[in-house]
Amino acid sequence: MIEVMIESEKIKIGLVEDQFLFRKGIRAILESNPKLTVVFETGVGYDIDRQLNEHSTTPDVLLVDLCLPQDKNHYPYGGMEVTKTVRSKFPDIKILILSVHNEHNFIADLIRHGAHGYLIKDADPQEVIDAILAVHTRGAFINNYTLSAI
Amino acid sequence: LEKEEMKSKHKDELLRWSIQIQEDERKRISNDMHDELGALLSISLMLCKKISVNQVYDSHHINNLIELLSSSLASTRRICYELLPPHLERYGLIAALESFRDQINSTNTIDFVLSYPTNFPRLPREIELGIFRIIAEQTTNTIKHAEGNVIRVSLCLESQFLTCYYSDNGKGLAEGLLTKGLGLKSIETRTSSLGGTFNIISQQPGFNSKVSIPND
Amino acid sequence: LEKEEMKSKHKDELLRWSIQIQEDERKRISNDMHDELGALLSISLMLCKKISVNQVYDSHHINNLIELLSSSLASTRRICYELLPPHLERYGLIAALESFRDQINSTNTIDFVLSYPTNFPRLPREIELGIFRIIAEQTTNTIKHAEGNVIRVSLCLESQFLTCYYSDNGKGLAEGLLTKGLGLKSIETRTSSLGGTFNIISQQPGFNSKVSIPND
Ligand SMILES: Nc1ncnc2c1ncn2[C@@H]1O[C@H](COP(=O)(O)OP(=O)(O)OP(=O)(O)O)[C@@H](O)[C@H]1O
Ligand SMILES: Nc1ncnc2c1ncn2[C@@H]1O[C@H](COP(=O)(O)OP(=O)(O)OP(=O)(O)O)[C@@H](O)[C@H]1O
Ligand SMILES: [K+]
Ligand SMILES: [Mg+2]
Ligand SMILES: [Mg+2]
Ligand SMILES: [Mg+2]
Repeated sequence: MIEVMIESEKIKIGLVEDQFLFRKGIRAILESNPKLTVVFETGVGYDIDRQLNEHSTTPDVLLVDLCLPQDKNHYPYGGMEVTKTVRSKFPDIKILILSVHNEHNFIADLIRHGAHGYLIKDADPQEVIDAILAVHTRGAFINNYTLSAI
Repeated sequence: LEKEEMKSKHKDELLRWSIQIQEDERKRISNDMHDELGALLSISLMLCKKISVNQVYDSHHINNLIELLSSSLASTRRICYELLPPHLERYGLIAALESFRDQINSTNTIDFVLSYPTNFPRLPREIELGIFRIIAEQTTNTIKHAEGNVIRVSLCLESQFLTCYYSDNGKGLAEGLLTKGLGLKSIETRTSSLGGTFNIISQQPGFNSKVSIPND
Repeated sequence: LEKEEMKSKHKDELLRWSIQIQEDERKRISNDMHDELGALLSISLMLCKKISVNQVYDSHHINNLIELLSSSLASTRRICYELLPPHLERYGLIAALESFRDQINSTNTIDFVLSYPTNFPRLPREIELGIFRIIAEQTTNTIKHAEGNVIRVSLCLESQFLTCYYSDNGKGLAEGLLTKGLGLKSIETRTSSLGGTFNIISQQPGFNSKVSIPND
């Protein structure tokens, strides 16, 4: 069976990730799924509210890298900061954190600050897609190690 | 005795710097590895798993993978090179410096001129490594701060001393520089650990320095 | 005055050790990266190019690739972890030590017991990092040399001092140990750079030590 999705019914995804090649790869994986479309991409998080305001389509789900470049005053501005900003200014957007770290403290902290899910970067592609569907429809994605972290 | 006390305090300071420099480097490499390599490898693995699930040849994914792996390999090589200049142990200081010079010159923005006496001998490992690190650190500074385009390095071997002169044609140190970064501190800890001296020569234009190391 | 001279010589020695330890580590990491990661990545890239030339899906090659990339990622994570324990800066010494303990205990060969007063505060970065490195170094030694199966670490905070007791139930130091490796030297340079003391307590069975660091 071939599933045809009308463009406006697809889940709109934004990528906040400083590595171009990672963005390119994850985009290829996501867009091969008919239910998903990538509508927004950026390599920095420190002005995420401005970027989202200026962008024509607001994503439903943001995939956010934990480690991002510093802001213009050389202060850290990573996934944690992006989560706080987006949660307060765009409460409808769901946030999934992507990280190389699989450390409990990080995960618990991010969930506490309002992230809707946490994935390690080498998760199964299917798990990434499941996570996106889960945060979009149910509002959260809690896998086993997120559970053990919190 | 007061002079002895000053010296002793300075030595404590050198040791603290040395450890701070080491921890700083660990942090930098760890972050580089995490953010660059870690991310590249993760997405490569994810792509592979995707291909394995689809069970079809997809030239788009495969080309992506080739790009990702080439980039991972390049970043691995860069980190290795910074950690240990590849020719140094095997072929000695001169070979390592020549390769370093060629690399700098290949960027076509700086003219790195290296001179040394013919038949320059092999020296003890810690001296070769120390001199290499000191030259590399100063080169980084020239590139970062000097706005010049010529670097001259010359090595001299006299009786019991190895001397290394370094100069660039940039804007030179700001008058009365007080705040040393870790770069100049690392040069001091190195020279000092080899029982030598490091002096910045301020009369000439540009940045000029002299390192002397006893070699007996 | 003679005593001052001795002290001064010892400080020179500490600085030399410290730099030797750093260069040793650079070499080790560089070799690890070159031999482990570099090799894994080169083969992965070759495989990928081969798949791209054949233009067919080959589950054997893809599974190989998945395995190679998983190992590369694991070795990247290991090197990063060794360079900088990820919890330390953000969550402090206790969080880092608990994670370290859990990692050791998960191997099921050693029972690592950690104790510390409740409400243990955050300490200056260099103290937290120093204590962590000292405990990690001693743990490596126990695993490598002791043939024991219990490690006890306890931290005490008294007025102006942070004290860290370490003990294992192994065979202990050989009588009159003279040749220190870089491990014990690195503990000495650390403690000394923090203005503290490191003592091996030899009356008890196993290996026992005490590190005291002023904290004001
Ligand atoms: N070749 C040079 N030309 C002009 N200024 C220099 C040169 N080398 C050093 N300086 C000045 O001296 C300062 C201290 O140098 P140092 O290498 O110690 O620290 P840094 O380069 O600022 O930081 P780090 O080396 O820790 O990355 C520099 O910030 C710069 O202002
Ligand atoms: N917990 C221990 N139990 C028994 N012997 C030990 C223990 N710790 C250290 N030793 C002895 O002390 C020696 C010196 O230790 P040190 O850590 O300085 O060097 P190393 O472990 O041999 O080498 P390196 O640490 O440089 O890899 C060891 O070779 C070992 O014989
Ligand atoms: K990351
Ligand atoms: Mg990143
Ligand atoms: Mg510098
Ligand atoms: Mg050891």
